[in-house]
Amino acid sequence: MQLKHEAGAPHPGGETSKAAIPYLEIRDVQKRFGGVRALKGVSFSIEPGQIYHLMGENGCGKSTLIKIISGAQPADAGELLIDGKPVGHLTPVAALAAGIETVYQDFSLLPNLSVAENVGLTQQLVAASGKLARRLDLGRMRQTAERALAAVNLPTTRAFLSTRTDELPMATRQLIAIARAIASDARLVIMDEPTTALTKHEVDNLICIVNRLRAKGVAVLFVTHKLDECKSIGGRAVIMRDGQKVAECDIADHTKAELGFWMTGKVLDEARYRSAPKFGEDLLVVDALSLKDTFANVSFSMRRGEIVGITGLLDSGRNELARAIAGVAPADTGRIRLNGKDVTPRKPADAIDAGIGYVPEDRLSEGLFLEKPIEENIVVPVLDRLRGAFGILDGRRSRALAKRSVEDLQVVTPDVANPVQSLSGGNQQRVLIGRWLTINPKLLVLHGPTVGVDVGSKDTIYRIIQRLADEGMGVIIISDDLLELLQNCDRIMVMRKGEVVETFQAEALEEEALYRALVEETTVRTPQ
Amino acid sequence: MTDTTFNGATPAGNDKVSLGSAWRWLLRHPPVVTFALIVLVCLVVGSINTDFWQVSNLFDILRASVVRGLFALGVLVVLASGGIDVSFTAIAAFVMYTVTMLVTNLLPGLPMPVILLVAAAGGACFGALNGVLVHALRAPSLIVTIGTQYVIRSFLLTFVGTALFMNIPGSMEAFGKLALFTHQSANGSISVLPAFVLVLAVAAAVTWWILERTLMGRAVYAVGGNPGIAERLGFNLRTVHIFVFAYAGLLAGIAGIMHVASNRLANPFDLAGTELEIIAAVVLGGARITGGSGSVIGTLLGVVLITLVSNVLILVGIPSTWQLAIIGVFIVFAGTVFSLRAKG
Amino acid sequence: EETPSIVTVVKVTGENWFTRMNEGVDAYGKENPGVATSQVGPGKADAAQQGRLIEDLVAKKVAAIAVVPMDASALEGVLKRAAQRGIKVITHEADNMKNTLVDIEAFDNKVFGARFNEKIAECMGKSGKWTSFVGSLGSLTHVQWADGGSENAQKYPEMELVSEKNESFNDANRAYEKAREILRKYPDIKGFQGGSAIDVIGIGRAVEEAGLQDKTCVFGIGLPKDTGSYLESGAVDGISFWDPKDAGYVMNKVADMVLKDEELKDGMDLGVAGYEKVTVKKGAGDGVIVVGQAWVDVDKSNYAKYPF
Amino acid sequence: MEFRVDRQLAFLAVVNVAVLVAGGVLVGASFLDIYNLQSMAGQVPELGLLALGVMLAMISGNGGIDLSGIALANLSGVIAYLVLRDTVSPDDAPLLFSWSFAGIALLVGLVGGMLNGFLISSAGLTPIIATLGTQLFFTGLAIAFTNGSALGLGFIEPLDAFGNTPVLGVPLCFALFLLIALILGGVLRYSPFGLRLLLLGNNAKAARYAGIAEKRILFLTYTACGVLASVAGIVIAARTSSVKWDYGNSYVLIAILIAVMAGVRPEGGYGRVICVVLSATSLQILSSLFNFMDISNFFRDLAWGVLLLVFLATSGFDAKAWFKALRG
Ligand SMILES: Nc1ncnc2c1ncn2[C@@H]1O[C@H](COP(=O)(O)OP(=O)(O)OP(=O)(O)O)[C@@H](O)[C@H]1O
Ligand SMILES: Nc1ncnc2c1ncn2[C@@H]1O[C@H](COP(=O)(O)OP(=O)(O)OP(=O)(O)O)[C@@H](O)[C@H]1O
Ligand SMILES: [Mg+2]
Ligand SMILES: [Mg+2]
Repeated sequence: MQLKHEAGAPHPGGETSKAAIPYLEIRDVQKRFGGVRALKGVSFSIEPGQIYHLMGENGCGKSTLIKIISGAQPADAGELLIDGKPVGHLTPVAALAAGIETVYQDFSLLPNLSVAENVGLTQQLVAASGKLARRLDLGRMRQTAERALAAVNLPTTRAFLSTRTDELPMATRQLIAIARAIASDARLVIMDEPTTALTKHEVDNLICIVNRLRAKGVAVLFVTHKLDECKSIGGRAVIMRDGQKVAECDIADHTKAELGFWMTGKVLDEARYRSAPKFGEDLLVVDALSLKDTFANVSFSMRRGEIVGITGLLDSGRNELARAIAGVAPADTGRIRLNGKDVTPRKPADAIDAGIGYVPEDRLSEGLFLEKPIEENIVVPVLDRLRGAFGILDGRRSRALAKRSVEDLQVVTPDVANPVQSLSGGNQQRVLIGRWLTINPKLLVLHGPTVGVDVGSKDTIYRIIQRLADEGMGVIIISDDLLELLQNCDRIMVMRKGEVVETFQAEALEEEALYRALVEETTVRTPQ
Repeated sequence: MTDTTFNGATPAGNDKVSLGSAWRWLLRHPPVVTFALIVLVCLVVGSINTDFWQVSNLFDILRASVVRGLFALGVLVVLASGGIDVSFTAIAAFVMYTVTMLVTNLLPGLPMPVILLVAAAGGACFGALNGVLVHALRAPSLIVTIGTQYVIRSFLLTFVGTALFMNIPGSMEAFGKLALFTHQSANGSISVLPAFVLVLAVAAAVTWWILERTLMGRAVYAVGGNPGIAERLGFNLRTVHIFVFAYAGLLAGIAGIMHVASNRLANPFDLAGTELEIIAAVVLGGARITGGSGSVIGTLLGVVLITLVSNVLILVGIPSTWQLAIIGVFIVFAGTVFSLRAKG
Repeated sequence: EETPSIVTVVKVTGENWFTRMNEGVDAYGKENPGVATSQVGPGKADAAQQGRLIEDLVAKKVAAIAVVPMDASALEGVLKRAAQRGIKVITHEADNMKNTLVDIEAFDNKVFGARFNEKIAECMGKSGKWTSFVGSLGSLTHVQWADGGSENAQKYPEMELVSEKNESFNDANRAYEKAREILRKYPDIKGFQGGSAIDVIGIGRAVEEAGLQDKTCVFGIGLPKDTGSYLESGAVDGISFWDPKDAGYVMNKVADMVLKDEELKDGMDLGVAGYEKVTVKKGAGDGVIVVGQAWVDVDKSNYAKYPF
Repeated sequence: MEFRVDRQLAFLAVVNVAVLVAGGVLVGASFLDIYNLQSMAGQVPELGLLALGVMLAMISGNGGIDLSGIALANLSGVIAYLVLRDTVSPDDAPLLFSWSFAGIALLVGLVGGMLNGFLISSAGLTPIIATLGTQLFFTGLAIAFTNGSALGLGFIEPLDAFGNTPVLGVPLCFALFLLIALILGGVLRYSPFGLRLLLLGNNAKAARYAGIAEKRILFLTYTACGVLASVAGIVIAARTSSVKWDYGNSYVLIAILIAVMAGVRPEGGYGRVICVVLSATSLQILSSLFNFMDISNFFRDLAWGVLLLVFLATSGFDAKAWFKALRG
């Protein structure tokens, strides 16, 4: 297949531009962050009562675009028109006043305020057009909150209304964020990946809500990676790549493969990286691991040279399981044995001593020391080994180690003394992997190894993972990206509500089957 | 459906009244801890020395709480928004000295309400300056206000004056002497509850109203909870920053005048060095130093606790030289309890 | 040759007391063009800052330093170095100071304390409870006055000293709070002896608020202008002081004499009221102590005569 | 890891020289004579040591700060003197007295620092609250033990020599300060501990994930702050021959000023010892210059405040980018 739709070229899928003025029109919006051009001139329009799916790879600029639409960030260039009138500099309040409601990827709930306040406050703020010297109408706030919460099937009891949001589980928070967006008379509701935390049942409910909104003439803009979900909702697809809109079409008219091609610019290579695995002796045994309120009784084992994938929804316990294995948030009960030795870590240092390396999910906040040199970022776990005379760090050895690591993992940088923030996402991720290779780990736990990393980098990282496994390392990959798991793993475990509900052999597994297992309410098959 | 989600909504989920849940309840209501400490101190002191249970003693504690309380309410608002202010004593000193001097020399007949208004406005201006700097410099407010504290105080001492000012305006002196309630004890000595305690009461009520019943109040807590999210949701950070510091400055200005009226002298060197003690009172009242929490009632209790400790030690025979050490222990204790709250 | 400079270092700049002292310092300078006089002091009553100030004066190598120490013991080291550098050191209100050539006292502190007590005793009818205040226990003269008072009170067996030497830390509000505590603990107390110059202000206010103007006797050191309203209301019954202007003048005069190598003789006249016939005795170190009789007693009838 | 001259360092060095030259011009040669240089050097350690403590606390991140430094310094002196007053006679055994004084003071500093370290690392208190509480506690203890009065040590030859006598032209206490700074600088730069501390301050979460023992490092850091404070306490006692609870009650803020001027980042992860040393010396030279010129002390405080705000305003200021923009 060849690339048919260049940026700016007329979109496929026939006519959509009607004579009527669209509700919101985005014209040639640009945005750059330092050296990154996050948006290189994006235009499209939103019609009332229409559903849009904004699709594209990680880092292609989706979140940036919706932040500009919702007034959270100003654009560098370009124009926004609401009802045909240019709006100039859009502030959050102005956007809300114009009827643009947003469910952010991080939910954007105020942690120390109550559910009622989180849901009902914005409406009053907008009514006061952002002016803070106004009385708070408690009664109205409660009514608003009750109505909106009821719409998303959350309780409306007094106790629940007055709970702080940071005491609630992820899924509830997601629903509260949705409730806030529909609490007032929105004309456009934007939802940035709203289903990652939700069960199938809740997703169905969300689709009902969306249909109701559409019936009222409200436009809905989804940001999502889940093509199947998009297809079941229907509507228009807006596809972005590398800061540009590359296509816009009716989602029903195109196959997943086509959509995928527009997103990546490549024929989706679903070929497995994993080939001819050679397993060694038993490496890891996880025995009845439990952590209160998060996961229970997780047991599995793996051998040297094996790659195991773990997936599940946001609060399925998969993140906490990874953290427990890495010792970041230790489990309450259960054992972890490595090479037959009990190594159950109480803190990250224990895991590291035992030979477990952990590449965390959020590389910026959990992984890297952004302002510090690449060298320090790499050698941090082995500082003690780099001591020379008088316990002083041996700079030469440390530099040599960092350089070797950088070469080995093909990190593109002129000097390891540069701060790690000068690297691009993919390179930063490789620095993190390089850090753990310095300890010669027996087990490497990769948590979302390619989040925010583009296709080229992904490929490099996958090859590195395969090489490490071939060298006899055990690798655990925790990921949302089902394709990534299917391409790289030998086995994939699916978690739901804190339990491992199914374990698949990855070879010859259909993505469809894996997806169903992920969102299903109840188990249909017994684990293998 | 509703049921299943609701179960998810209360993770702890155990409704049985156990010691653990009582403890958790206590940690969620920090003023209760403060109140318990107050009751404890009162009972201990009162049982050692029955003189403690005198009306005059109560009056003294109330009287000594006024200036502290006004400061503390300002600090509360700043802390709730995630900032910290150490310049309020300098603002108070500047305002009280300058206003007293101006009124005495230029407008000796100025009535008290006007004086208070002028002081409040002056304090608010200095506070707003703090707010602008904190917002514009994007530096920790502790360090910014250390800077402004130096500037304000030394400007006062360099360019305005340094001499003790004994002859305060008549209206201020009269206001300081105005009695709300007079009590004659058995031995004939008179104790007076001064009317200016009402100023604290009014300030507390207004602060409560602002924090709990206005959008600004919610904005203060929102910004204290997470400034990035608050901004995204439409709260204007600059407005909030300027407001909280200006409000703290306003209360500091009024507190300065109260200090002069009750002391009947204006000393530009006064009040310096008490700022940490005030912040301590607010923290004892359950406000987190990292922002997003704190209540008026808790703050008032914290002030009463600090005042109590500094007033009653002599009654139980502990030399008042131990006062500071004991307050220090209280703060460490309260800080530990509240850090448990943050974790648990 | 340059005119030798005499620098007077006070406890803190800006207080009325030291502002008045500055007048004496300036006056001496004006009358004697042969020396340059000036006064400095830290912005905060902090012994560390005073020490640093002197440190720099020593480095600057002024001819003479006249100090009113915040805390005498904290200055011994730096004043010793001053002497080693050939700087003449004069002190005031520090008769235990070792590294000084001449310490000047307005009067014998024990006697001064006893005088207060005598007045209190007379006022309270030589019986009842009384107490004493000091600026801080580190202020030597304040402690001496308090001790002088209590020694004198031993003549009157009916008088009972309670909770002595309360520290006000030179803060009127602290003095007020302390006085209230004392009134509460000893409701029948009759006498207060103030130490620091602002003690009587705080005590006076506490007494006034308790309505005890007529039942208590408050005497102490103080300045007429500051204490006026309390003398008027009877909350403070009498104050004594020595004129800081004269003290400043005399310090500079003595410094000048030392610079000129003139001898300090017992009974000599320094040309200022109260210092017409000074006593010269041996000090704590190698230097001498010059003692005058420079007290001034003031009450309701005559305070208005003094403009400070 | 060679020696770098960054913008801050160059700037501070220029400031030092500029103020010295200004002194020479405005006051005359006496400002630059050896006695004054020694005198100024002798005054640096008290504040410099406290500022080093503040720097360490700030580097450790999470709003790190040590408000209890001067309080602990005074308490160390007070306790050391009270313990020794009745046991060792300074007249008969001055050397023994001096060394035991230093030893006990250091011990108090160690314990006080460990208390702070424990509260912050294990009890989980925010550094501001913990050190605010211990500041009041330490000060309170010093008041309680001394009844609020100053205690004179009298003239103790070795102690006095340490505080005031130059050896080979350098005041001993200043030499000690430089030595401590050198060691601290070396530790921060060339030891695993120092590197871990800087990384921890840069990103606490990433540090924990990378296996850095957060609690241990915080504990050790605040303990080191305590020890530095007690060294300051010894210097104070030696230089003033006395101990008192409220000596240097304005030092808390000046120490923070020195650290901020030195470019230590209040949000953690960055700070250079050499910059703190230069910042402390420039402040001292400026302060002495003001004293030489008979400039009011209030005015000096005004200057400090303005200076602090100016440094805050310019710290985020990128001169290179500015020049680039200027040139087009
Ligand atoms: N605040 C920022 N500072 C610097 N760069 C940024 C910032 N926000 C986004 N970027 C960069 O802009 C580009 C677009 O990011 P954006 O968050 O819009 O991607 P996205 O499509 O939402 O990706 P994802 O699917 O991972 O959420 C990326 O290269 C990102 O690194
Ligand atoms: N969130 C962010 N914050 C700050 N800078 C960022 C951020 N994301 C990216 N950058 C910067 O933007 C630049 C380009 O990043 P980007 O991820 O788009 O690179 P890339 O071309 O995709 O590289 P790679 O192929 O390695 O992923 C880098 O220099 C990086 O420092
Ligand atoms: Mg995104
Ligand atoms: Mg990239």
